Amino acid sequence: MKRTMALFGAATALAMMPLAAHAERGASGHLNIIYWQAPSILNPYLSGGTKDVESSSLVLEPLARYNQNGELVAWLAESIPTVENGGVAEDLTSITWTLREGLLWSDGTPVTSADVAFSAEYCMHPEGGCAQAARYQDVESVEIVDERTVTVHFSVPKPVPYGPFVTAQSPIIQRAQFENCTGARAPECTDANFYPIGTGAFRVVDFRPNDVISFEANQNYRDPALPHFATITFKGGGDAASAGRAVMETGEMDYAWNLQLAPDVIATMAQGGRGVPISAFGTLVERIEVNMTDPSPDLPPEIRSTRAAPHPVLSDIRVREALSRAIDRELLVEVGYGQAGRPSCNLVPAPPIFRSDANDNCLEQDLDRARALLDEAGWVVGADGIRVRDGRRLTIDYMTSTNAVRQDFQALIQQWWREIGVEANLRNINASVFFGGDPGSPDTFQKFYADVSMYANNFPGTDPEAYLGAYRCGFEPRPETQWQGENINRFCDPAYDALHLQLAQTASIEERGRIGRELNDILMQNYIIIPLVDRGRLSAHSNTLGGVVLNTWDSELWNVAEWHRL
Amino acid sequence: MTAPHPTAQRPLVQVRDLKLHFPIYGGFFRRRIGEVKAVDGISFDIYEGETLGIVGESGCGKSTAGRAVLRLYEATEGSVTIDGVDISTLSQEALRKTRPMMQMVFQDPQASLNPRMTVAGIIGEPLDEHTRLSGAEKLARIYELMDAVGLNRDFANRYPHAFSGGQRQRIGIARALALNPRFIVCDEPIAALDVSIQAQVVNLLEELQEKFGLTYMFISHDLSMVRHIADRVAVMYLGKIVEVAPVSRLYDAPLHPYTEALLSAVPEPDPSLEGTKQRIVLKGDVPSPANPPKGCNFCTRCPKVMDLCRTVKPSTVEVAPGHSVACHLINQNGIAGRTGGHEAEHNQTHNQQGEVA
Amino acid sequence: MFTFTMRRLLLAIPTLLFIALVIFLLLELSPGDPMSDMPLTIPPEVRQQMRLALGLGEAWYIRFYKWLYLFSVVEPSHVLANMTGYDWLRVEGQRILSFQTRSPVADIIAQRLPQTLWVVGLSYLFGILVAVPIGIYSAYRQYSWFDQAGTFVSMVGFSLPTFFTGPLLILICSICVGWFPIISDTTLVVDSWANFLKQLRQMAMPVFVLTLYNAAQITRFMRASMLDNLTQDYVRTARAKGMTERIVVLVHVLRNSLIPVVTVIALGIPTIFTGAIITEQVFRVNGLGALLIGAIYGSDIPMVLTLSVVFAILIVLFNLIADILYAVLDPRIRYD
Amino acid sequence: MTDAVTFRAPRNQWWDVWDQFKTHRGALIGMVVFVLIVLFCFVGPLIWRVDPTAIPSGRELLRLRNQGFSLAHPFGTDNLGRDMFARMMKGGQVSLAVGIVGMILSILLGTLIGVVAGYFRRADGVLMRLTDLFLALPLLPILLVMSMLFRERLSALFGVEVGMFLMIVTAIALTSWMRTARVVRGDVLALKEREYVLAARSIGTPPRRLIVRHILPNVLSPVMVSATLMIATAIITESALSFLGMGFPPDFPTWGRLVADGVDYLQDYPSRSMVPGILISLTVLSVNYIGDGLRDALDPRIRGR
Repeated sequence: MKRTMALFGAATALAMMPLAAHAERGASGHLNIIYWQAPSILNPYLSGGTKDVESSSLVLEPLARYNQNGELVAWLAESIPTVENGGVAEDLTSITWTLREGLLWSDGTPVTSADVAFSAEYCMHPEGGCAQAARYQDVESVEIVDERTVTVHFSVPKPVPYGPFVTAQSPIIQRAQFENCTGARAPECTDANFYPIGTGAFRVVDFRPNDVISFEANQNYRDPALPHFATITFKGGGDAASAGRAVMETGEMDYAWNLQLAPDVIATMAQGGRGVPISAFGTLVERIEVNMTDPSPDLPPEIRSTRAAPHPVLSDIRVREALSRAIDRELLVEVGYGQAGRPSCNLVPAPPIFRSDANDNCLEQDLDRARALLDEAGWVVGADGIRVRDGRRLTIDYMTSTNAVRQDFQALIQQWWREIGVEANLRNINASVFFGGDPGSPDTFQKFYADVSMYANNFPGTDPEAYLGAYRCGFEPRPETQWQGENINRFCDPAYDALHLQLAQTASIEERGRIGRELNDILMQNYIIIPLVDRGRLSAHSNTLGGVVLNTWDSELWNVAEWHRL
Repeated sequence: MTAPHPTAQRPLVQVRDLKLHFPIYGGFFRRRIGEVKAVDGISFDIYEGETLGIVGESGCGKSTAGRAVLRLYEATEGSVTIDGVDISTLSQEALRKTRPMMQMVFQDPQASLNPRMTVAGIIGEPLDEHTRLSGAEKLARIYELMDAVGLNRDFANRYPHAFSGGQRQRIGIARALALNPRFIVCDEPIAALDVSIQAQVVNLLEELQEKFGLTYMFISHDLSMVRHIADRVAVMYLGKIVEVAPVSRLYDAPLHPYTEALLSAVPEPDPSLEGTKQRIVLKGDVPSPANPPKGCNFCTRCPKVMDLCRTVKPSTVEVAPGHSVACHLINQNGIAGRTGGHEAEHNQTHNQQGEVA
Repeated sequence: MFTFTMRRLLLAIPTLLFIALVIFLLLELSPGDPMSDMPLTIPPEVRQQMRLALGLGEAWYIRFYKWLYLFSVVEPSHVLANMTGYDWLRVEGQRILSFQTRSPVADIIAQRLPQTLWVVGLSYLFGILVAVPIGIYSAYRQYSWFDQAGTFVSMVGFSLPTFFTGPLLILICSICVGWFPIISDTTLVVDSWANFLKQLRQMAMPVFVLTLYNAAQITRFMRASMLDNLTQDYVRTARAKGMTERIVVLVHVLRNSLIPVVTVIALGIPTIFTGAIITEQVFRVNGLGALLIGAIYGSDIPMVLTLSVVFAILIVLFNLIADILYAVLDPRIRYD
Repeated sequence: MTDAVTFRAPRNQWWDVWDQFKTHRGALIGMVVFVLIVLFCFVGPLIWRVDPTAIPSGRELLRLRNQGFSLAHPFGTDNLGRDMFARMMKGGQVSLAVGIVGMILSILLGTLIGVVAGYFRRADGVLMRLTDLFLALPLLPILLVMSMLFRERLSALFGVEVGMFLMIVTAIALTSWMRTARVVRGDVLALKEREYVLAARSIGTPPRRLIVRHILPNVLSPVMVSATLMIATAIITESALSFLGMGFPPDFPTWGRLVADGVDYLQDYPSRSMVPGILISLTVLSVNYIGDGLRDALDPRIRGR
């Protein structure tokens, strides 16, 4: 892990170096990027897929975005509006953005506030099926103040008003290009969706969906010396292993995205000597969600896995705690993620201000404590080593999506649980079913027809308000809501809800941090969620590629303009 | 070998206007565009204990007729009554129950025996289907049958491929006899055998007929063999019976031109007579049964064809007791001495053959 | 013959309709969801909106009918217009849009087709070229060492799953030795000698793996068919007539032996288009097979449906062609 | 069916088949190899009593994983320290079981449909269209749908593993019976016109027994040949499905799954996917050779020579 940090530091330092040699646009020549998930569209408003958002970020840019440290930096905007500088209204219901001067689209026309307002209009159209609609939540109107200024009006006070036009997920699109593509007509504009005109460092030359994209430098880019690369081939498809090989071993590619591979595999590839793995951490946490309701198939479908039927075993906090205590998180990291992971005891592991240190006792595996807790709860070890109480075996249905690392985790955790007398029935479900959300399928993570389930989740940007809001009463998936809802655990605590309401009304960042940590602690100390690993992003770049700064808060390609050949 | 007097006996099998037409589909929508009239309205009786020979060229529908009589093919029209039971209307199950009464001996002894069954299995199959004999009883019956047809008991566990053609036909006959049938259709049982074996099999059939009181429908294209075994003979041409008569009458005084032609083709055993024999050579091919001539079926090849023959189908007329002919010549002229010359000639041959037999 | 062909073609229509319906219903029943690869950060309401925007809100029979109309009327018109260059052929209106890319399915298929044809088609061709002589010779010298070796190699050919040979080849030829690239450059335009070599190098491994497999199968057919014919009476007659061995084998026997082999080859042609799913996956050749599996993973119903029905059409068509070929080549067979 | 008679059993024709089969050296070797593999998978675990799912406890894991070949672990250990030798046996059990059960189901289905289509003229058109339909159906969506519709029910009835097994086997059978059906139908159409079938009908044998007694035994040889090939196909199909992530889950060892898992480690621990890969190939190879030998042995034209 130390080595990563060193590498990371080195990369950052490189990025900061003055680059006299590359003072000219396109001097670095050709860049090869590989994403093992292939982009299928270059309009992030029509697809929320990370691959699509990141590939389009070479072309489309937002007003502001987060840097590698999670700090907001102005991008197409002149500066970040705040309450202090008057950009955000005192009552927190509006925010005013001003565009940089002299911005041009890649086709040479000027970027105006009308384009900004149109971007919001495009995404907020009720029939458009915009993937980023959540970022425009509570937006009442976008008012064009002048050529370069827009004001976004919210219907409610927004302590964090940086949803619209911030990060690669809600970039500015050209009004002239998309004017006739709003609402139901959005998908019909194939040309616009495949060849968007943007302000970014590159423009699309050729797009082959789910295969490969060719880019060339945008001749109208705002910095005449950038980008360093003249052309990019953005290859998609395959699997993580071959992507890693292509960068680190054969040197065919310069940058490989998101290498979810076993640590020893990465290590071997790194010995190839043509490239280096880099990692950085964000808010993605692999966790075990505990079902607080009874998933027994004997129950009628309208009650099964709903709050009407509390879980007969897991409602006991001692059992939940024992399950958490039995886990050796360090070992999980070692087996599954290596330098791309670290043990986590929190649901919100970052940014620092939201990170609690009240739960760090979970880092240590404590089988004795776990056994004691179960004894205390009345579970007695039976003949075959599995605990029994009132004739009921302590058996837990443990489901997750199908994925090699997750099945390794399942095997390890099953073993540890067995050591404390808990039997786990493992089940894994094809990811497209598990995350598919089909109310007709019994196997979705929302329906939660299991006792515990394991997956990873994170929150966009740096503010966990909405993320933590998921665990309020009434947000649980249930038959009436067609099993839609984010409160997967069916947790309900009025005190928690009250505290969350308080967060929603607080603007001060320190105060928000305190409340956020407290909410996190409630969930952690109730063992509603058993966090396992704080999963970083692990990518790799060629030894000859400079300027890469891995950013988990925004697109990995956020500073591609500054990438250069060493 | 005199013809039994028909009226004195009870008909065991009565076939009335039996038709068997195979549909032909064609054209774009696979509509039924015609039919092959394999058997086109035949009627005859077979009396108890007698042998009715069916003769005709290959393709005239005689085998089909034999199978239709046993309802192995579903008839298009007509009825078949065996021992008072109209089998053409029976349900499949009822038909199955009546099967023991009527059996069949097949043309190709090789093809009619399942190569994967032992002799005992083959002969025992009818017993399995229709009786509830114990293992030992069944075995006893199988041996009995093997003895009856002259097969060595030791062969019971062998497979058909180990036997000669004649032995195989004996197996087939044993199978047919297993259920004590009263009526057996012999579908060219000797056609596939060596000449030397043929006589053995025919003699066996005759022996068995005598022993068990069987009734045969003996299908063959071998006129001399039919003459030897049959009591009455029916001549078929293109799906129709053109002439039926007691064997002596038919061979001595054929009335239908086709019968004449057929008989003229029988090889003469006596070389001295060979030269005197007048061979009638028919011209042309047999018309397609899918598209028979408009009038008399034989009109395209008949040496004595008249204009009438080409337009009107002749009806069957009984010219003497037990002798029916379907020919316009007969209908017009009666049995007038037109065929007298032939009669004499054939009488002669008959006598000679009679001596041989 | 003509009515036979027409009849079969007409009969194919209900068959294909039924196939389309079955595939559609399968996908409809299948638990996957086009939204499943979207990040969990997208809230449920937004997902619901996106689903509606994909047209998933309508009843299944309406969607099927719409697809059917587009597939049988609109898409062919566009394909025809692109091929002939007559723009007036185009039927205006919406086209079949893929859920994943929101672009016309036909365009993507057209884009992928060349890659599949290059790799899979070429290996099929090579397979035939390799297999026929080997088949002939092993049959001619039955049980010789050549025949034994040929049998062994062809057995190995279809015993080795491509998902095993593929990575092995990559390990040996790309990583250790570094001869071939492991990622196929699909944008490569063969316009120079150097690029042609590059194209050869990147196609070498997948083509090799598939050729081995195809050749294995065709060799077996060729050998069996030759063996059948070599024992026929006409061969003995031909030899007795004093013909040279070369003419007997290469003219008389070969001509008759090729009849069943040609039909087998014709029957195999649809697999060129369906692509070799696993080989394409292993070597990252983004052909039709890769397209299909990607679409299945992403529950891209319009794409899977269109591709499957196109494949079904090809299969039905080549079945018919095989039958006709058989009748044309073998004078004993006649259809009326 | 016949043998109430039991004395001096003449040489059964299967002995002829065996005699011919013996002369095919490849088939003989194939048979020996196949039997050895079956013994390895099914008898092996009785001798090599190591739990294929046992993980070294605690931090021991880090020391005991990814080991090479040794006496303690003849095929080494995987990334969780599980014994690859035991996993290979376990995986082989599943793969072979899938191959054999899939073959049986597929052959039964194919034979049934082929016989019905060939024997009953009225069913022919419908069944042959059905065959065309299945020939043109993609396997993967079928599998996904089946997994949704039946997984929970099957898991509840038979447990997760058996449920999944049944599902995959059924899916393989459902998508592979067509070739057998076509071959059988063709043969039955020809057999139906044989005189001994007519003879059986004249005896009054009902269709059901007629098929069992006279038709089935005579289509046996093409069926047996396609059965051996089917085993190979089923093993490869299952492996391919597992490789594509559509078959058995990663925690359930099958040879195909082990190959897929090992591919990532190909460089460091090539044996991890090579060994199961070789086992798959060897099994398929041996079965193909057996099929080849059977084809020759069952063909009376060749047997006669």
